[in-house]
Amino acid sequence: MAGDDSWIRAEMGGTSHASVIGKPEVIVALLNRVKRPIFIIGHEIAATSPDCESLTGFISTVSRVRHIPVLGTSPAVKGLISHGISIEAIMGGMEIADRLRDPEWKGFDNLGQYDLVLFAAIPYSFCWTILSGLRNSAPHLNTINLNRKYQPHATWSFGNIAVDPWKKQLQAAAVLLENGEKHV
Amino acid sequence: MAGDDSWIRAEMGGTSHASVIGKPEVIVALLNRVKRPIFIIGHEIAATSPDCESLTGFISTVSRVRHIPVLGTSPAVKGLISHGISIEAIMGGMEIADRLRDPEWKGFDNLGQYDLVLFAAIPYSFCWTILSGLRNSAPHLNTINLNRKYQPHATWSFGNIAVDPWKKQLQAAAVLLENGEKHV
Amino acid sequence: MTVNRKNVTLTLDDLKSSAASLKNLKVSIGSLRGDQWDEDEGPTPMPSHTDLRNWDRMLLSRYKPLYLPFCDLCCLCTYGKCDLSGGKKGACGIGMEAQQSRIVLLAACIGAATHISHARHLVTHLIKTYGRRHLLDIGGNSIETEAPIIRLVCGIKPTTLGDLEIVLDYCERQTTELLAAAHTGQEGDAIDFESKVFHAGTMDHVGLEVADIAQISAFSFPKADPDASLIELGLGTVDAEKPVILVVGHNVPPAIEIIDYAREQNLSGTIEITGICCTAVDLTRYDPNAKIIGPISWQLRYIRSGVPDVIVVDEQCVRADLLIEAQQIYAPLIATSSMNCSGLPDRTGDEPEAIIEDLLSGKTPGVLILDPEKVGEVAVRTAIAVKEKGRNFRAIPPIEDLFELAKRCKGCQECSRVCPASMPLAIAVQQAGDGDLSALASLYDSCIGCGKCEDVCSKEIPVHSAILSAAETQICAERFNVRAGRGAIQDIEIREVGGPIVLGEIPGVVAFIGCANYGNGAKEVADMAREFARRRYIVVTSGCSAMAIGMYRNEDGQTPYEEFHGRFDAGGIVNVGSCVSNAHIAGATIKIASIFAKRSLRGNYEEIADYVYNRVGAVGIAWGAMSQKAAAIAAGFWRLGIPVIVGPHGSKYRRMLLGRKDKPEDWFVYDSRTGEKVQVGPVPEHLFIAAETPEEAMTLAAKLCMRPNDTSRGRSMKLTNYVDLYRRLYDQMPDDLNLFVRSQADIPITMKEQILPILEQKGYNEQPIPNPTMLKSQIRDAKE
Amino acid sequence: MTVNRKNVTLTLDDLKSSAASLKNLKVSIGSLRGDQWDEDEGPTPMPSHTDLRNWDRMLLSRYKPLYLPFCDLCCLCTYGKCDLSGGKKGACGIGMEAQQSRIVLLAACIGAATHISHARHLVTHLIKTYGRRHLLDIGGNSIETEAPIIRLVCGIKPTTLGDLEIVLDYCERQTTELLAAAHTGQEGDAIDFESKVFHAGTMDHVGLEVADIAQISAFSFPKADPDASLIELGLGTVDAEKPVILVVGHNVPPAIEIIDYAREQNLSGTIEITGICCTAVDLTRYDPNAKIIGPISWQLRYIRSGVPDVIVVDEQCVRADLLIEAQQIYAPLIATSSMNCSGLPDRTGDEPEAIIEDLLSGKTPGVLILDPEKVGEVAVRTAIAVKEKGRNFRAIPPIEDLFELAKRCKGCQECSRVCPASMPLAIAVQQAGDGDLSALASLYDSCIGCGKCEDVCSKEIPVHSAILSAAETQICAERFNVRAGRGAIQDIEIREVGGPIVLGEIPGVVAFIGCANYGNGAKEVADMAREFARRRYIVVTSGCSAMAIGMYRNEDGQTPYEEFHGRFDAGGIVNVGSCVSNAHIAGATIKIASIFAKRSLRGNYEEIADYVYNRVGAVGIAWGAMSQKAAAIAAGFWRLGIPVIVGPHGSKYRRMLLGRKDKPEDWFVYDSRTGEKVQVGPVPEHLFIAAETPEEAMTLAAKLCMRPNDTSRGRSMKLTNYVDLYRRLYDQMPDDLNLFVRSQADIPITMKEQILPILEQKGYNEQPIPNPTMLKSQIRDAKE
Repeated sequence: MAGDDSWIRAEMGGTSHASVIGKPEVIVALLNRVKRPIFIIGHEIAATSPDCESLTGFISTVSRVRHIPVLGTSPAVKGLISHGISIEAIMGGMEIADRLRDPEWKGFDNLGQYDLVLFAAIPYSFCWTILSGLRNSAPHLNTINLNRKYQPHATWSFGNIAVDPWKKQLQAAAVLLENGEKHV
Repeated sequence: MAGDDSWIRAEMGGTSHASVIGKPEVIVALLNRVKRPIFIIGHEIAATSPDCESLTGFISTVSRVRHIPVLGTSPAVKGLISHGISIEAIMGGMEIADRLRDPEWKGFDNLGQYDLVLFAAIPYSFCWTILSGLRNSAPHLNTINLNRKYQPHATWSFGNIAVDPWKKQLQAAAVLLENGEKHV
Repeated sequence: MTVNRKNVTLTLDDLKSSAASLKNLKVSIGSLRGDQWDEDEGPTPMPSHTDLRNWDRMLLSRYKPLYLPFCDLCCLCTYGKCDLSGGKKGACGIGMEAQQSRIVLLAACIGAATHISHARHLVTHLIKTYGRRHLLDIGGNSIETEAPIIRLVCGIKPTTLGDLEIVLDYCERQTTELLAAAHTGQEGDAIDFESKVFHAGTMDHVGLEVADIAQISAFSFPKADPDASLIELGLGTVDAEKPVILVVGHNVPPAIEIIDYAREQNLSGTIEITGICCTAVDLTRYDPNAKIIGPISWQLRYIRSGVPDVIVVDEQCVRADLLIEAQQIYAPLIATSSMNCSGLPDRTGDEPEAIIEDLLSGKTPGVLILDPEKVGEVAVRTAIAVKEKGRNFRAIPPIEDLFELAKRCKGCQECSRVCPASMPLAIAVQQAGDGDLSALASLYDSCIGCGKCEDVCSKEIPVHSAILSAAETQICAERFNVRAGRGAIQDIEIREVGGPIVLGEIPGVVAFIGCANYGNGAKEVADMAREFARRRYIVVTSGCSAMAIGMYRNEDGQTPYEEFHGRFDAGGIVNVGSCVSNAHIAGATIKIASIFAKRSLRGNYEEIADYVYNRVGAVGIAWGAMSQKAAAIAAGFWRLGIPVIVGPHGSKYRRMLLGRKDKPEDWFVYDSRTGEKVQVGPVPEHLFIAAETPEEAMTLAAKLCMRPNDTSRGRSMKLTNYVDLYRRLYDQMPDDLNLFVRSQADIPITMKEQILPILEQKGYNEQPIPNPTMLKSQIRDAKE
Repeated sequence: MTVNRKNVTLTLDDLKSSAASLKNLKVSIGSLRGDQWDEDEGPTPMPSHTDLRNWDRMLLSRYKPLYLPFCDLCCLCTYGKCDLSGGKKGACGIGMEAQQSRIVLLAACIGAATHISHARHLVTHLIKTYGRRHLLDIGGNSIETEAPIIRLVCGIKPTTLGDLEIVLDYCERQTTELLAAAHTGQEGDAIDFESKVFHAGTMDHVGLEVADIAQISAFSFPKADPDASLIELGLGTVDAEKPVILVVGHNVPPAIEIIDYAREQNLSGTIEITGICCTAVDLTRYDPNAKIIGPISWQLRYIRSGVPDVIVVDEQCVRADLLIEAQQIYAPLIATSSMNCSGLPDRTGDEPEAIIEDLLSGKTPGVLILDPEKVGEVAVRTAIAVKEKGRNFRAIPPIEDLFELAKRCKGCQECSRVCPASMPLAIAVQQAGDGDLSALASLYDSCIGCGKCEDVCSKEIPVHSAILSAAETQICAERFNVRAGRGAIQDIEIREVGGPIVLGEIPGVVAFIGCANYGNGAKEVADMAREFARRRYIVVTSGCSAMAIGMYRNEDGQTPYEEFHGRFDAGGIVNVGSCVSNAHIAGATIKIASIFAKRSLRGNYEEIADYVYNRVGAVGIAWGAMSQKAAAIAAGFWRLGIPVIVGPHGSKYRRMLLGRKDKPEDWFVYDSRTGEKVQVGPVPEHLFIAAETPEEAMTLAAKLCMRPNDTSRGRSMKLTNYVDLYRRLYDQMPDDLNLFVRSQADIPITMKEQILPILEQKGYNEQPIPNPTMLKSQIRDAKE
C-alpha cells in the first residue's frame, strides 16, 4: 500500500496533499516554527490499543515540555488526565473547527488564534472532513495528523505505516522535544 | 511539479494510477511481454514541435522493427507516411475505443483483439477520457501513454517531464528495440 | 400567487332565464382559494424561495455555514474539472463555498424530488383506486388540522385525494426551479444556495405530508393511534417453512396488493410476507401480521440466507445489485416501479400465468410489472411455486468452510480500507484463518451490510458472507418488536403538551429519524432514545431508526416499545411510521403554534417558523449514514428552526450550520411586546452539527432543546437534564452554563451549589424573558 | 393518462328546466382533450418514461453506451465515497456503468429543469402582462403546426399562453420523477438510466418550445422570418461615449423592459444596450438596434474593458463572480432572477429613486430586483447617472505595464495546466517578459475567457487581462453581424424541402448549436457551417454558435449571414434564435413527418421518432464546451433519432452512444410494406460521438446524414459529399463506402471510377430500399 493514499479508499482529497512526516525531526521542526500550537484529541484515545498508548505518551510529554494546550472533543479525554495531561477545554470537533477558521478568534486563553493544530484519535472520516474544512477556510493554520493513517488534507501527516515504525517516530520526537531540541 | 499528477490540474483519476515510465527499458520490456500491440496516433502529430519530431522518430522505428500497426485518429497521420510509416487504418478515437473494449473484436487484420495500445499525440483530455473508458471496460488491455504529460488512467505513462529527458528516453528505447533487445 | 393557475373558462352561451332559475352553479377546480376555509390567507401561500429568503438569511446569519469540502473539484460541466481549493475559482467563476452549497442543493433537490415523486406515485395510484374525491382522514375526530404543513406552506386545506394533486404540482414546480438554480452559470452566492436548500427542505416536507396522509386515508393505516399494534421484527421471526415473500423499498402499494391477494385467496396464514426498509413499516401499518426483517442494511444478509422465495422491490433504498443477489439464491425478482426498472422486461401487459411461468423456468431472472395488482398475484403465486420446488439456495458459506476461506487472507487491509464503518476486517479474517471466529462474529453488530469488503478482496474471500456465517446464531435469534407507525399526533395530545413544551416544562422533543445503521449506530440510537424517554422527553421516531430502537431490550427483556408508552407526551416513544411519516414530526411542532397558540397557519410560514424556532424545544437526531432524502428532510427542519444533529459520518454533508455562543451579539431577539432587542443567549446554539460520539450528541440534544421562550421553571428543567447528562458523561460540569441562566430562577434548585460558584466566576447576563421573535413584523406595535 | 388531472366538480344544484333551455354550458379547464383538435390521440400523450422505454431500448441496443468515467468515485451519499473502478460496486450496490449514466441523468435533469424553469418564468411573466388568453402566434398564416413538440409529446394543441401552463406542469412532474430516479437506492441498470436520460431530453425539448413560442408570441419576435434583420455583433460596435448597459443571461424580460423604458423616455438613441449570451440574442429579436457583444466567454473581456456602466444579469450562463468583476470597474450590478440572487439585498419593493441612490453612492455594489419593469427604469437611469460621473475604470493593464508583469513569470506552467483550452500560456507570458507580445496576443482567439490562469498564478500575474491587453486592437475591431433569430420554420418551407430531405436529395440538415467557444471552436464552427452551406446542406444554428458563425468573414469580407440566405432550404444558414429556439430545429424534423408525410402527431412519439430516425437526414453539432443544458438538448435529439457530434472536450460527457458498423446484424429494419427484415447498413452510424478534430466532425456529419430511406439519387448525393469531404480532408478514399452502397444506382456517377474498384474488392450488400421502420406496429399488415 502506498504511504500517502487516503487511508479510507476513495476518500481522496484534492490536487494538493499533506506532506508525509518521514522522520521525527519533522515534528520538532514544525513545532519550533510556530508560536501557538494546540492538540485536538478525539474519543478514540480511550480505546485500548497500542496506538492509544503511544499517542498518550507523546501528548503527555510534548504538552508538558512545550506547554501546548490539549483540547478534547469528547469525554474520552478524561483518561488523559490520569497521565498528567491537563485538558484546556472540551468542545465538539465541529465547534472547534468553526472557531479555528475564524482569524479573529482569540483561543481559549484569549491570547490569539492558534497557528498549528495537532490532531489525533479522531475517527478517520470525521477528521478528514474537518481537515478539509480547515485547509480551505483557515489559511492561517497549519495542521498535523499524528495518527498513522494518512490524512491528505492535513498540512503534514504520517503516512499509512505500521504500528512499530510509527511508535518509534513518536517516541523519538518526544525525546527530541524533551531534550529541548530547538533546531533540527 | 510532481511527475505523476494529471497534467491538466484537477483531471485527477481514481484510486489507481499509471505506473511512470522511468527508463527506456520499461517500454522494451512491455513490448516484449505482449503479442498484439498497436499504435494509436492523434492529430497533434502534425504539429511542428520538437515533441512531434521525437514521437515520429520513435513510431517510425518501432512500428518497423516490431511490425506494430499504426492507427491514426485523424487525417493528420498522413504526414507519417512520408516517414515511411504505413497506416493500418484511420478511425476516430471514440470509435477505436469502442472496438478495443470489445473482447470479441478481431482487430484490423482479423487476427484478434489487441493487447497493448500505445497512445500518442491525442489531445490531453480526449485521451484522458478514452484511457479512463478502456481502464474500466477493457481489462484485457494494457495501455501506454507516450506523451510527456502524465496520463493517470493509462497502465504505463511517462510522467510530466521536460522535452529533453523524454526525447532521450524515446530514442534510447527505439535503439534498444532496433537492436533486437528481447530481454531487458 | 394563486392556487388555481389554470385556464378556466366558463361559457354559458344561452340561458333563457325568463322562467328558469339556475341555482348554485358551482365549478370548482381543485381547492379554490378560500372556498372551504375561513382562516385569512397569510403573506406567503405557495411561496417561491425568494418569498422566504429574508427568513432564511436571518437564520443563516446566525448559523453560518462551516464548509467541509468533500471534494476539491467541480466536475459538473465539460469546461472542467476545476480545482476550487485554495481560493481558486472554476471556469464559470464559482468558488469553493458556493460549490459546496450547490452540491448540497443538488442533494436536497434529489431528496425532495424523491419524496414528491413517491407522493405523486401514491396519489395517482390511490386516485385510480379510490377516486379523486376520496376523503382524507388521518385521525377521525381526533385530528382537525389534518395537513398542517400543507396549510402552512401552500395556504390550502386539502380534504380529498384530488386536492393533493394541486399541492404536488406546486412542489414539482418549485423543485424544478431549485434544481435549475444548480445549473452552471446560475446562482453564485453560497448563502443564496443555502436559502434554496432550505426551500427544497420545505418542499420535501410538503411531499412527505402528502404521501403519508394519502396512504393513511386510503389504506386505513392506524389513525393517530398511540396504541398501535406491536409488530414482529427480525430475521428470527420468519417461518421459513412457508413460502416467503420479501418486499424492499418505500412505496407500499405493490406490497399491499400482495397482502390483499393472499387474503382473497385465503392464503394469509400460509405465506410469510416480510419486508425491509420503509415498505415494511408501511406494510405493517396495513397488516400487523406482516413482518419487518430490519432496516436497509439487512438486504444482503436476508437474501443470502436463502429464506426469501420471491423478492419484490419498489423504490428507494433498494440495493442496485439485488437482481444479482437474487439470482444467487434463485429467487425471482419483481421490479414494480418506474424508479427502478432494473433492466428487466416490462411484463405489465402480460397474463400472470405467462409471467409466472417465465420466472419459474428461469427464462428471466426477474420482470418489471408496473401494475401493483398484478404484482400481488404474480408474487404470491410465484412464491408458492418456488417453495413447492423445495430447493433452498443459500449464498452464505457453511461455517466449516470459513477456515479455509479465511486462510487465503494475506492481510492487505483493503477490506478495512473500504469499510464505511471502519471495521477491523482484515484482523478478524486472519483470526478466522487461525480458527477463531469470534472476532468475525463480533463485527456483525457494527456491519452495515454494504458488501464493499468482498468486491475489493483480491483473494476473493466473501468477507461479508463470512461475517454472516460466523454470526448465524445471533442472526437467527433476532426477534424483537416495534410499535406500528401511528401516523399523526392528535390535536388533543398537542393541546395537552403544548403548554409544557412551549414553556419549557417538558424538557424537549427529540426525534430519531433516518437510517441508524452505521458502525454501532443502531445500538447508539436505541440507547439515546431510551435515555431521553427515561428523562421524560417526548421521543419521536420513524423509519429505520424506529426499527433500530426496537432491537435492543432492557434489563427486563423489554424492547423500548414495551417499556414506554406511545403517546405524544413526556416519556413516550412515539413511532410515527415510515420516512414519509416524518411529516407528522414537523407537523406536530406546527400544530403547537396553531392549536395551542392559535396562530394562523394559512400561508403564514415566517410567523410559524419564528414561533417554532423560539418556543418549541425540538431537536432531530439522524444518526446513521444518509442519502439525499435525509439532506432534504433535515433542511425542512432547519427552516422551521429545528436543529438537527447527525452522526460523525454526517460531516460528509459538506457543511455544518453552527452558532457561535462566544459572540453575544449574535443572540438577540425582539421582545414582541415592546420591540426591544433582548439578548437571550445561544438558544438553540446550532442548527446543524455532526457529533463525534453519542455522548456529544446527547448533551448537545439536551442543550439544543432550550429556547428563548422557556419559563424559568422550564429552563431549570432543561438545565437539569443538560447538566445531569453532561456530568454523568463527561464527569465534570459544562463550561457554558452561564450562557443559559437568565436569572436566579433559571438555576435548577438541586444543582444550586454546583452552579452558583460557576456563575460567580463567569458572571451571567441577567435578562428578562422576552416574548421572543426574530421578526419585526411580530412586534405588537408594528402589527397595530 | 389524461391531460386534465385536476379536481373538476361541476355542480348544478337546481335547474328548473320546464321552461328553460340551457345551451352549450361549457366548462373548459386548460386544453381539455380533444376539444379543439380533430386529430386522433396517439398511444402516448404525456408519456412517463416507461411509456417510451421500449423505443429507447431499441435505440440503445443499436447504439451501446461506451462509458468514459470522468471520476472513479461516487460521492453522492454519506456511506461513501465509494471507488467504483475495476468492477467494484458502491455501498449501495451500484456499478460503474450505472453510476456514469446516473450522473448523465442528473446533468440532463438539471439541464431540462433549467429550460423548463426558464419557460415557467417567461410564461408566468407574460401571463401577468398579457393575460392567460393571449394567443400564441409564431408565424401567422405561415405556421399552422405552431407547437410540433408539444403536440407530439403532450398530445395537446396549445393556442394560448395559458395552455402552456399545463404543458409545464407535466414537464415539472416528469423532471421531478426523473431526478428522483437518481437518488441512492433507485435505478440500478445503466440502460434504464439512459432511457431516463432520453426522457429528460424530451422534457427539455418541450420546455424549449414552450419558452420560445411564448416569447415570440408575446414580444412579437420575428415570426418565422427567413429575412430577419442583420444585427450588429462585437465589442467594436459599441459607442462607449454613450451610457452603456450590459445584459447577460438567457431570460429576456428585464432586458426588454430596459428597451421599453428607454423608448418611453425617448432615450433609445442616446444609450447603448448591449448583451452577452442568449439574452442578447433574444433582445435583438425584439429590437434590432441592440447589440450583441459575443458569446458567454466575452463576459470578462467586456467588463474588464470598463465599457459597461451598468450590468444586468438574469439567469443561466452568468459567471458566478460577475459581482466581483463589476466592482473592479465600479459598475453597479442588478440581479433580476430568483435563479441568481448573488447574495444581494432584495430591493424589489423599494422606490427606483432609493435604489439608484444606493447604487450610485456605492452603498451597495448591486441589488436584486425581481420586477422586470423596475429593472428597466433602474438600469437606464443608473447607467445615465454613472456615465455622467465621467469616470472610466478599466481592469486591463495598460500595454506598457505588461512587460513588468510578465517578467515575474518563472515558468511554473500552472497557468497552462489549468487552461481548459490547453493554451501554451506560460511560454507566451515569458515571451512577453522578453518584450514580445505577439504570442500573448495570438492566444486571444483560442481563449475561452474563464480566468482560471489568473487564480492559479503564484506570482499574481493577471494572465487573462494580459492577453486582453496584448490583443486590444483586435478586440476593438470586432465588428460583425448575425441574422436575428427567425424562430420557427414555416410550414411552406417544410412542404418544399420535405421531399428532397426524406428522399435524400438535400444531402442533410446540419445544426450547429450550443456554445462554440473552446480552443479554436468558434472559428471551426464558422468554417464547418460555411462548408456545409456551400455544399447546399441546410445549415441551422442558434445561440452562441450562431454568433460564432457571424464572426468570420469570407474572402469578400462577407459574414456567412451575408453570404448565405436564411431560408430553411438547401444552402441556407438559418439562425433560429437563442438556446430555447433549438426547439424549432427538432420541431422542423417533426413537422416533416407531420406536414410532408401527413403522419399524425398527437401523442404519437414512437411513430414520429421512427420516421425522423429512418428518413430525416439531420445531425447536430455542439462543438464547444458544454453545460448540463446541452446534455439535455442532445438527449432530446437522440430520442428523436438525430445523431449529435460534439467536440473533443465532449468526451467528458461520460459516455458515447456508438454504433458498430462492423456488425451487420445490428443494422436491420423492417420494411413496413412487407414486414421483412432488411439489412440497411449503418445509417446513421452513431447517435452520440465526440470528434477529435473538425475534419473528423465534418466527415462524420456528412456520413451521419444518411438514412435507410434515402433514394438512390439521394444516397448518391450524400455519398458524393461524404467522399468528396473525406478525400479532401484525408487525402484518400473512405474505407467504409461498401456499407452505404445498396445498389449500383447509389454510386455517385462522377466517382464511379474510384468507387467501383473498392466495391469489387470489399463487396457490398445488394439490397432493395425498404420503407424502413424499427417498429413492428408500423408494418402495414400489423396495422390492418
